[in-house]
Amino acid sequence: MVSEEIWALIQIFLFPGFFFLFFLAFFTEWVDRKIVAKFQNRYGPLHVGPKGVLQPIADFIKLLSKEDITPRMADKVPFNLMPVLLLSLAITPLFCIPIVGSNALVSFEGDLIVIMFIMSLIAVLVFIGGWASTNRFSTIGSIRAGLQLFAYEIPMNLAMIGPAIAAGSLSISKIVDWQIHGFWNLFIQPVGFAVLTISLMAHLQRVPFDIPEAESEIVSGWIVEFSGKKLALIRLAKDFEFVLASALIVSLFLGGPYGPWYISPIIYLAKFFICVFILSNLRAAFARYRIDHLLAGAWKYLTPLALLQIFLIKVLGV
Amino acid sequence: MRRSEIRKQLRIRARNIIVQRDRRFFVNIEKKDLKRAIRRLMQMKNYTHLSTITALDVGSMIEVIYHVAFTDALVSVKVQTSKDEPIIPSIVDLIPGVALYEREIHDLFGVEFEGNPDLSPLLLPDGWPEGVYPLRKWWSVDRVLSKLGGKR
Amino acid sequence: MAMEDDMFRNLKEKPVTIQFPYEHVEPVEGVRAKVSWDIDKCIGCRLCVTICPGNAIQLVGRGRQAEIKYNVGRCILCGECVDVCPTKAIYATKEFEIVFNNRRGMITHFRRKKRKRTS
Amino acid sequence: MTFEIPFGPQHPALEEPINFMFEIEEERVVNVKPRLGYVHRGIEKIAENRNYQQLVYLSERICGICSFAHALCYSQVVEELLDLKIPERAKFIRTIVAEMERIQNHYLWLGLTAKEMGFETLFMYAWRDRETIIEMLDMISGKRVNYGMSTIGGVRRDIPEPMIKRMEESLNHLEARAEYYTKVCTKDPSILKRTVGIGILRPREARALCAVGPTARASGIPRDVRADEPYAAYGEIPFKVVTYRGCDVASRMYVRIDEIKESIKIIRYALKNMPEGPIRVKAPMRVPEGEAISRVEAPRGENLHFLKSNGTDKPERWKIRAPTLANLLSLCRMLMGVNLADIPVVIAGIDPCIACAERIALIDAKTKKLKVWEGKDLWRYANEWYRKRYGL
Repeated sequence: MVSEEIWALIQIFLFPGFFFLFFLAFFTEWVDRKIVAKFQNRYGPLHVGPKGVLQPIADFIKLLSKEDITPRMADKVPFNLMPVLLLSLAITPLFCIPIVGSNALVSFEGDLIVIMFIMSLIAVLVFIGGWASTNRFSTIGSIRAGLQLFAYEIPMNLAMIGPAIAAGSLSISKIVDWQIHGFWNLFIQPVGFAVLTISLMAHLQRVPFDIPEAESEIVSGWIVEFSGKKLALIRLAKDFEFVLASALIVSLFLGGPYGPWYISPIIYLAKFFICVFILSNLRAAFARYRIDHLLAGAWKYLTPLALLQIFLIKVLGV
Repeated sequence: MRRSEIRKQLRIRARNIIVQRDRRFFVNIEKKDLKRAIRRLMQMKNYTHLSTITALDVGSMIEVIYHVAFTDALVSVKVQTSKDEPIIPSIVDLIPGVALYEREIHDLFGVEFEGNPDLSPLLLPDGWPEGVYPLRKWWSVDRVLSKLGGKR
Repeated sequence: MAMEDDMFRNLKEKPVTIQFPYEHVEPVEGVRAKVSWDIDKCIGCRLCVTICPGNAIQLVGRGRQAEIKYNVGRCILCGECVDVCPTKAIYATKEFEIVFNNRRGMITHFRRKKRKRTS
Repeated sequence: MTFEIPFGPQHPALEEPINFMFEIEEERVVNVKPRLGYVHRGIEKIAENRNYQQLVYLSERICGICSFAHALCYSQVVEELLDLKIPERAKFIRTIVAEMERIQNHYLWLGLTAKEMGFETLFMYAWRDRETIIEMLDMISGKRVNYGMSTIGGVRRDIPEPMIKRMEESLNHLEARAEYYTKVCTKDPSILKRTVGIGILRPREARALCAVGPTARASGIPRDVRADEPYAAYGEIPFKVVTYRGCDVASRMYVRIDEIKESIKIIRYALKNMPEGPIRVKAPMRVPEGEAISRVEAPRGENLHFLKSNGTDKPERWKIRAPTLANLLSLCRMLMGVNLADIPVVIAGIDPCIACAERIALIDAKTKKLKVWEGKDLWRYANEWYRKRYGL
């Protein structure tokens, strides 16, 4: 009995738990920066650690040591609370994602719904954070973040529901399990995959859709007043969101991990970094769209396509 | 473009038109004729745009030169106004694109352009003293330096 | 999306960035950089002082006893003084990475060595 | 609800300080007021205390990017007063360097505009390719910017035979890249979304507001000093004036990319037909009394220098009109009704160079101080300021 508890603690704090996830978040940021740099014919991070692998950690520590400024006009409580909440909300869903075998640390019927809920909550939190800092640029940024939520959320959730309908379960672990015994959802729902990838880019606020924090237009938007420790936490939370996005794609569409316990994490990570590569490639290949382009595109194309995908699954019964 | 064409168009005496070289004409006119002259030049064929307005400090007078560009020439219309009462009719209503040039000259030479709706400072900092115009000859670098107690 | 082909080609190629403090680019032939004096050839004609656009050169003293005071901080590296010098006392170097910690370090004095008096 | 948004003097989308006060209504601009004056250097006043030779270098420093255009314009205006006949070969070298500067500037512009659109990859690529042309300029003149090539009476350095061979290789590379960018900018959906139909300037408005350079040419007005009033060797070189009728940012982009190709053709022709001979004639220090005007087509548009001399070795008045000042009102017109997100792209569209546009004011009269501060002074000042502010 005791050894089982220790095993559970190890799982929560070390291997697929906190330690591993922190490491994965920093490493993913490094991979992302390196790939984009390579696409753009530059080096990317280079000097901290071998090939600059420790650069994200160094950035994080540096930001922690910086002066933390709260603007006089800001709404203090939400402004100070927002980064912490954002980070905790960004980590939580990762525990529902199976990494070793097809069983996640926290797995129950309906955890997909919880993840959807938390992802919307993150966007609302971004809105609150930008609004609370009462800067003109951050106000515009947070308004844009709110508008963006209306654009991408429905197609994203519809695309996430597709695999659940196919598997007949709302638990991510069961969806992964179903894919291991049948086909990957990528092959039976390619449209859903595309819609999910695009919506996740919008959720992550990465380059074609980095509208709420557009650097050249509104000076990094809703983040503009955050500094020091708060900025460090926000940056880390964004890394976790990125991990979550890739992990969701892997779990819902690429079959997740499979095989015995010692080989499944490796397979999982391989798929994970393929997703990271795709997302990084998309980041390098586009100019920024405008908010009205995104809204029009999401409602004209993404939502109907996601609905069509669900319709196809129901009719064909695959 | 030839001297006679300009003379005919502007209806002024030939000695007021100086042909410096091929494509370069300087036209001396009175202040009251300025608007009419610019309007008539604009009606000539090959007119492209008004390049810029230059102001000069020539002793007791301020000379304002309008460089009117044609595809085959550059006609510079010269107007003089006294330093005590530097008022010149504005041509913003004819060519809206000169608004900034007029504001620049207003800042640096203190020439009032009658009819320009907005002559607020364009280049000089806020709180610049009234009646100090940095490009007039009175305002020499040595004078400023001696006032500020610096040295060359 | 129109640039995908170029982006994937660049994945294989080496980055073009030059990591400056560790890698250096050789200055081209005839680069315009800091100048220096061969003070013994100087005849004190003041031509370089007159022509210098940034007033970087000063002549202290008179005639053949004069010394040159050259301020790199004001020098705009145009090389006019090299062209104008009648005795080729001024020559161009290839030193273009010019950094100083304080203002005094920017000023170089070119003095003649004191000759031993022959009796 | 209208609210005012300050844009600049410090803003990541602007390379140089200028202030625009926007009145925004539902993310659309309803009014805009520009305010200059943040980078005044007093060049026109300094000029009254420098001799003509020194002013060549001052004119180069009016603008870092179109430095040769200003130096060329200034040299021409002094040559006209001196009545100097400059050698044919010098004219051709001037043309070559001017066109190389145009290529360099247009690549820079392409990269900056891509950055304003959030397209980092195109920004990196354009600036990487710009390196090729900068290396060529470095090879010819010995400097990467502020080339110091033009001088009164000719040019300072020759282009020898072995250099021409290397230049041709680089030109081929640049031409291939220009073709590639044409493809990218006409095909890429996200670029088209951000540029087509944005920042409209109708030809009638462009005429009335005296727009110059690529801004005017993108509105379908063939206004080009090189063709209207050939200077240097442009009279002997065939080239066509690129115009587009789109009146929007996309047309400004295509005009500039096509001008790169046209400039490459001009350089090739000039290199092939360059006559032999001297490159410089000697110019006297004193300039006779008189007035002269010179116009040059800088990469950003028409550049006008007016010089009045009084018979000494220092000018009486030197007036500079850089292209950005001429285009500023057109920019304000373009910005009307534009979406907030498109403001940086539209501003980048005219290729603004604020330092060129303002050169005049002198010393801030309020501070009454003329003192150079070193690092430790600044450190002390900052500490004192904080101490006073927070009562430490």
